[in-house]
Amino acid sequence: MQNSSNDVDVALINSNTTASNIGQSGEMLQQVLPFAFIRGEAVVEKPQDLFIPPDALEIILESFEGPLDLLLYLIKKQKFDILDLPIAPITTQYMTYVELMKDVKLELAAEYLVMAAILAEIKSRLLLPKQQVEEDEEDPRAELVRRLQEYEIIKKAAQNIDELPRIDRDITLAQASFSSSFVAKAQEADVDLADLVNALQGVLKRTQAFEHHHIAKETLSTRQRMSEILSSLSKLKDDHFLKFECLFDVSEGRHGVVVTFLALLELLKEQLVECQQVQTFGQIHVRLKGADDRYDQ
Amino acid sequence: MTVMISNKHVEQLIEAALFSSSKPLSVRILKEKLLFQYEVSTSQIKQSLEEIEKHYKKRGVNLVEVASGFQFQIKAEHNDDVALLSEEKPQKYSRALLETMALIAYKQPITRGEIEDVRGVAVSSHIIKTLIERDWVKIVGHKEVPGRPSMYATTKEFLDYFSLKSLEQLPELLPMEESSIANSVMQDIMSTNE
Amino acid sequence: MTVMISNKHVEQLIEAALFSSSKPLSVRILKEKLLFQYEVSTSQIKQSLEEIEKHYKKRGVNLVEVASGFQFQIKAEHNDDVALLSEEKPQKYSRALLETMALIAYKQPITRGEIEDVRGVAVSSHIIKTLIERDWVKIVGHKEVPGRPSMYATTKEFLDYFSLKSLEQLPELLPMEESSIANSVMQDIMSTNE
Repeated sequence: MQNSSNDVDVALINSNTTASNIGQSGEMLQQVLPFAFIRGEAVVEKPQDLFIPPDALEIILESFEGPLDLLLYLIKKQKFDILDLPIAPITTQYMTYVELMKDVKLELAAEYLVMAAILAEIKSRLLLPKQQVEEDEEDPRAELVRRLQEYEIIKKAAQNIDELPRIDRDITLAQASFSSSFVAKAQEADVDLADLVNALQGVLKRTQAFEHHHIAKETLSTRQRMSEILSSLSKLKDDHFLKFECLFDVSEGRHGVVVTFLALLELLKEQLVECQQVQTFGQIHVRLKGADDRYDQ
Repeated sequence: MTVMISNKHVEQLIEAALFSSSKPLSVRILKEKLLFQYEVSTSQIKQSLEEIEKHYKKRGVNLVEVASGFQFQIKAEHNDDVALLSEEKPQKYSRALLETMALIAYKQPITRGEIEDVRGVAVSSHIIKTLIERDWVKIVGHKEVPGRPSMYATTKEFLDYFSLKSLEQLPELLPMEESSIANSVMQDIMSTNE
Repeated sequence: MTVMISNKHVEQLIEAALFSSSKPLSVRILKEKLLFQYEVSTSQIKQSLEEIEKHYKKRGVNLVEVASGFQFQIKAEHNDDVALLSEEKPQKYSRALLETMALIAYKQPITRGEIEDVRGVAVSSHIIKTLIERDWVKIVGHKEVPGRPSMYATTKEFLDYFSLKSLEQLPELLPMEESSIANSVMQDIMSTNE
């Protein structure tokens, strides 16, 4: 599991692990573990109270998640006494930072200053004679302690979450692939009939081509029949001709016959088919225009 | 110092490794990067792979050897079904495709050249191909003009898709033209036959 | 029109689908997106999942249920070995991100202002953006206070990432009594006020 305590670039070492000072003699000694590095130089001392060495300010600010985090640290590790705040030195020290902070992260520093101000306020109220504190007024330290507690709970929860097994670190997904030759059939887009009509109207607006070809139900049924006739004629091979009457389906009734005939006339007009009648009143044959030529080639 | 390990353990490790990897794994990689801490021979790895392959024959995925090693693949017969899951929502058809489709529907049989004449721009082969693959359009013949271009018409599937019984049910765009020569000729013929 | 299909076939299809998917699959998704063409009931799907789970107990991977469905995972005990094959280093998350995420997870729905109150520092937009982009956090509404700030909550994907079925499975919050400063200090405060 990861140690989530700090994610900044500086190395922060827990106070308990700080080793003894470098020994005098040549014997192998444990090296002093620096608290942080500032511009390459090790800072061995960590903050003993709210005072932060000016050079370390930026790093300290980045190493803690905020003033609550720093205060929590000081209370836990340094036995910083929240009940008897050493306010005077703290205030002086924090005020000197204001100048320094102009060059640093003023926004972040502001949050620490607010905390220093809160601490100073608490201290000043504690110094007031007891009887002047209104009865229903809560001890200002209680509010601070409540915030610290609330923050500590979330800090711990964040550590717990960080330790949960998670994908990429502790859990690996099991997967299989498709064979490289497999190409999934593209799914087809939906089309609305209205899309189609709109598309055609778009074309009509742009062009004069339909001026003489109004599209009505009659022409559409004829067009469909034209496609059908062409389709059946193109299936013919050796016998290029189809008997005229074979194109008609009596069961379709009068309307069907009319449509077929219109389709045939249109196909003739567009020179897509040709009719042959060998003798007067004889059998009429229909075939694809040019079918003959094609096979002669 | 390598550790002894059971055949079953080797098999589980190889199986896990193959399922965890996005790339095929070779016997050499399995040996040198996965099992180097254990007492495992190349032949033992090969044997494990055989065991795994045999085991998965009856499952939904198969162990397959490809050029760079071994890989678990979806059983080919399930490809189409499984692919349904990962499909993204299809994109809308382009205006060019819809116009082409509309022209084929309303003016069939029609050649690509004729569609281009009306639309004023070239029709890409891709559009025609899409419409044919979708089974909405078919070639019903060839026009007897130079180049013998294909003539396109709509299919029964096209009508089915739009729940139409016939093209007649397509929306009318303009008032019916009464002066059609064909119509009047036909009316004459039919009336004389009655 | 649905097609009849054997239990074995259902099991193979589900298995193949689970191995093919990078996301967990729910029973509903399996039914509606994978098996919709077949005659398969929800209980049959659940039974197949049980069969698969049982089968894989002895293999190198396991079927695991997480918040948004089922997925195959490498057996935990093989994770370290298998990780040797992967060149990617697992990502680390900053304390700021983890604390923000913890607040959203435990105190949802929560506004940015409320997160800032607890943490005592501003929450960077970058962190919220990262959490939303990773699909771990979503906006579930707006608080009816001036400015109508967004309220954040965790997603199923957040739980999936930690292989959890529900928020209830998150570790319990530290009880107040165990807070390191809490009680003694609070008692002292109380006593000085008396």
